[in-house]
Amino acid sequence: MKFGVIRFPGSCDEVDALDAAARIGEAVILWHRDRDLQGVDAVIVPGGFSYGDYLRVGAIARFAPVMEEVAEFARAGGLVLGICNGFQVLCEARLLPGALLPNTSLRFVCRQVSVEVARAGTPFTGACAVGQHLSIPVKHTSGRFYAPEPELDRLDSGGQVLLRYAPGENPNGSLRDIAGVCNETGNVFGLMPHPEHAVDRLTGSTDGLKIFESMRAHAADRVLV
Amino acid sequence: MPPTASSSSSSRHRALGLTDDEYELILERLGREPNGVELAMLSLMWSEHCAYKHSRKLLRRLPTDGPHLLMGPGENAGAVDVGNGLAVAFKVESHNHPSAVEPFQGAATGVGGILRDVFAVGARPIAVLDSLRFGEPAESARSRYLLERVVAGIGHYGNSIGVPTVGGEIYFERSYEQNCLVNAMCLGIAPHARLTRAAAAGPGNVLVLLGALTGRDGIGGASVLASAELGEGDEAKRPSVQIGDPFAEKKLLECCLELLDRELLVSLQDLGAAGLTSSASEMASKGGVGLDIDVSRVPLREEDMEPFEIMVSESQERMLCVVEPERVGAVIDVCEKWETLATPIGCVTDSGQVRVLDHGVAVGELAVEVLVDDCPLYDLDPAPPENPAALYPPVDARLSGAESPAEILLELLRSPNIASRRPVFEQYDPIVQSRTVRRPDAADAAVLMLGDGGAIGVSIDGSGRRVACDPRAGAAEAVYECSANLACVGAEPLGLTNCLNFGNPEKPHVAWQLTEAVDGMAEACEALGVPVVGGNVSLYNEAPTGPIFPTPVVGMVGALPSAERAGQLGFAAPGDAIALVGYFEHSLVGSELAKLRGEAPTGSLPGLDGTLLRDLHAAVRDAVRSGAVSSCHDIAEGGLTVALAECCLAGDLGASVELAAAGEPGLFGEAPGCAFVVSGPAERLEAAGLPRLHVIGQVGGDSLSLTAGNLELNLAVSDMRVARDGGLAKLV
Amino acid sequence: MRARVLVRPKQGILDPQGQAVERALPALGFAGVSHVHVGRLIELDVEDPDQLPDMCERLLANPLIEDYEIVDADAAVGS
Amino acid sequence: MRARVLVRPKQGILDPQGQAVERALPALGFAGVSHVHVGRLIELDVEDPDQLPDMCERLLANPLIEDYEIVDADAAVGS
Ligand SMILES: Nc1ncnc2c1ncn2[C@@H]1O[C@H](COP(=O)(O)OP(=O)(O)O)[C@@H](O)[C@H]1O
Ligand SMILES: [Mg+2]
Repeated sequence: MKFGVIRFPGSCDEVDALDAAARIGEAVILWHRDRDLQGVDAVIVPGGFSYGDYLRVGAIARFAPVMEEVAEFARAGGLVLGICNGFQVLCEARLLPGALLPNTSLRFVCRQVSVEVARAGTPFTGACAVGQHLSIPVKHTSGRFYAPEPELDRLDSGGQVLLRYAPGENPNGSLRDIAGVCNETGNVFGLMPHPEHAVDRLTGSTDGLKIFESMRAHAADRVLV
Repeated sequence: MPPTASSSSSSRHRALGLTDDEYELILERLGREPNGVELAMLSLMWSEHCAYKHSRKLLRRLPTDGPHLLMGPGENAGAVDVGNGLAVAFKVESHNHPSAVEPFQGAATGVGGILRDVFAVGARPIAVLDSLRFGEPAESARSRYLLERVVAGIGHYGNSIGVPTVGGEIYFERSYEQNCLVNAMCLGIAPHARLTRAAAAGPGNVLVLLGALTGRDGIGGASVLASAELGEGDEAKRPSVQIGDPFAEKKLLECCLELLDRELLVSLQDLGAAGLTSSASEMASKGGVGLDIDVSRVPLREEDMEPFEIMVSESQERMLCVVEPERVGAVIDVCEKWETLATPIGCVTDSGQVRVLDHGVAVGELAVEVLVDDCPLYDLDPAPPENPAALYPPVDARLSGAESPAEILLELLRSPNIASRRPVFEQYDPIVQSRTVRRPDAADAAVLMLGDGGAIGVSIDGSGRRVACDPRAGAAEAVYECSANLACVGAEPLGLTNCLNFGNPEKPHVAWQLTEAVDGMAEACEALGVPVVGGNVSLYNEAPTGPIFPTPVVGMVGALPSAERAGQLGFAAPGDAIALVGYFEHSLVGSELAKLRGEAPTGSLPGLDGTLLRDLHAAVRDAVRSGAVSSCHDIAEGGLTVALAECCLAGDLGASVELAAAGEPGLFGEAPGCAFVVSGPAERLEAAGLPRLHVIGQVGGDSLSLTAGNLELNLAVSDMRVARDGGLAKLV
Repeated sequence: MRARVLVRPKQGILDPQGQAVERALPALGFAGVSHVHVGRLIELDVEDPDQLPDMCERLLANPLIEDYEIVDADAAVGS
Repeated sequence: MRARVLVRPKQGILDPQGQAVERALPALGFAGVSHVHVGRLIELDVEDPDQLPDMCERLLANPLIEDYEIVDADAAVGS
């Protein structure tokens, strides 16, 4: 399993994502100006403040040359995981539904939160059980997931909501407590919590590893098929 | 020399903050009148901020050598060896006046500035800490506003650049109402070989300016501001606010580290106060060379800037480096990769002069010596205040003296100086870079893994109120408290940095506070064997109502053999014994309780025996490292009772404690650096060799119950939590 | 042309910034203020104003959450 | 009155957002764009428009680093 982690100018959590992925498989950095995805099995769009988050979170990064390749890769069914700023970039790039608005508190918030697995058995939650709680930190200023009501209904009925903040844990005012959603085909997933910051008992919890393990299992299955 | 200088130039130098005597000295050294460019440069280099006129002599009293020292004061940041070929560089710096003028940008650029100091020496920043002081939030809307905007500004810069903010401290006292303090500390790591000095070398080498465009930011700003009291007229100083751009600095940081890794630079220096003038002068002075700078080559944000403006601009996110001519191309390539401007603007010479050119024509020429060394250093004229009680009038009493211990404890837990800092630290990212083993609230010091199995602990402390009571003992206490905090996580001190925040040193009682505090700090450092690797001084923090509390802020870094064994402050398991360890002298002088009772900060603090404390901290550290204690917390603000409550809250466990009759001073007296509350299995505690260990109770249940002679209290952990969580939350 | 692009949150989407301003104003003694919304202002010189709508759709605004309006700054008059 | 307050970085003050947009546009194929500045747009109903300048000075803008302009939204016309 080979993960590729994109580095934009202003990425901050790309090394954390690289190290987390390297616990599960091989992991390489993909430079924002390069169009070569180096044959990776999955792309991680990491957290941070790509392009300073200026104008609107994720708005400028989605035009980086590498993102054209990521869009192509996603269309071909490749696994793409967007974490925090990466989630925002994927929404801006229309690879994921919805948008991430400023937290209702209007403040940056870093907090260990409990998220509930809303759907298991996907490429990103295969190693989890429905209803399972994962302890994973969030840290962002714009994490309030928004989509128009009909779209939210579609996401719910289509099983695209994979993670929700546990009751009382919603840190940002996300509609329907949505913490992470995938696209219709299930191969692109974005979430505000940082699973790469929950991979070591010493620095917090290890619950985030479940996401990376799920991706590895999925990739392994695909190779077998 | 007769007063021949024309009146126009004499009023000019005064407006720029130079005294007549200083100006005379300049005339004498130059043998002529300086032109406008030169005068602008000199006035900044001879400002308090750059020349340390009133503090340099005192600073010589601080011990600066130690077994782990790699780089001491004089470089952009000091550095200590942490083993395995790794160095930790660190420094604390103030951005008090800019933050008072524009709190968000002032605090943000303060963080940006200290980050640059750390990566200027070749270290990758791995942590930021902040030490903040504001007026009383309950009585001052302005203090609440400053708190909110300063915290947002620090978070904005640190979070955006991907450096975790892992700790800090905040106190609220009326003396800071007009002069808030915003001190930021940064730590970085580097392989020894990457540590870089600022000395320019090699005549013929090229001077390359890296980073942001140069605009009119801070012209007449930080340097002048930091050297004059902020009075009613601070509106006039406003148009020069610097704006921070963490995105630009992130690219600049990665760019500089790559340049150093590729060994493309001879030397590197950040641009801070006084911009190009200060950076160039410092680099030339340290290298014993001269520099030519052509201001017409400096890329500008505004087209019509004068040479003097370019030389003193404090635009952020810029660095200056010396490059061998054949490597300039390679340097520009790396900068292009990181979307960072790199512009050759001059060269190293053997002239011993800083020459400023405009399109090749000299517009200023000053000997490096005159810029850097010739500014007069002043002796202080210290005298203790005649009426110490009048210096800092107390705030209105919130406690009458008739309250029960439980009522006192709840009021202390609610006090803004003790209440939970969560509303603040939740606005910071403490976990990026995946090193943080102890986040805020988990232990007395932050703990960071180094990637080689080892770890470091870091703490920042300084209680102005206690220093106001007793400057010498109070400043020593700040050092001991840092060391004690490190002991709580199992870290051995390697070095410290400090920021001396004081009032107007030309006033005898402030000079006395400063002198006493530096002496106290020096004594404590000597006793602990910890060198001062660098620091910063911020003077003239004074309002018409008087000076701030004398506030030496100490930041200390220590090493742990293993992150696995890092200590924590929360009680760990029901049934564990609780013990008091160390030298706990019962006194309410300078305590939070005394403040809540409306008492002025006066009286002497217990004198501390540094040798005893060094051994105490070593024993505590060993007990933490060996696992003999499961939790460890020092007894600071609010005394033993608050310390016990904090251990209960952090561990979400109750405790029952029985003390010998000790009266209120025993329950609420403070002993920073001298005494600890530890817990663990009784037999292990007793076998740990901890000095003056007294088992005082047991962990368990869901309330804290305590008896001490005829005093007793019993409070549910949940009630204590409500009190402690609410204190600040309703203010921010 | 000097153009102004006014970007505002779409109707019906919670606008906490607008609410914060609306709450803060009475505390400062300003009464009678309502329906406050906070958005973004982008000012730019463009050689080809026909490109503006496309720029807005693709970069300056996010049509899912924001409405935008293009104003000729030279023609606009303050009150 | 429905008022619009346009808040923009003061002349000469660093505007990192404007710079970022200016650099991004050519990469998207939009040439000939310059002097980009990003600010804030505040729209509000006020009973007493005379209060607006004071509101701007005290809350809506930071006069230290920002200029503001008050526009009557009912009178303003888009292009
Ligand atoms: N209180 C202090 N204790 C020890 N060293 C100090 C102190 N204040 C300043 N220094 C040292 O003096 C030098 C100049 O400080 P400063 O002007 O703040 O440096 P910079 O311009 O790099 O920010 C630095 O090396 C700093 O570490
Ligand atoms: Mg420096």
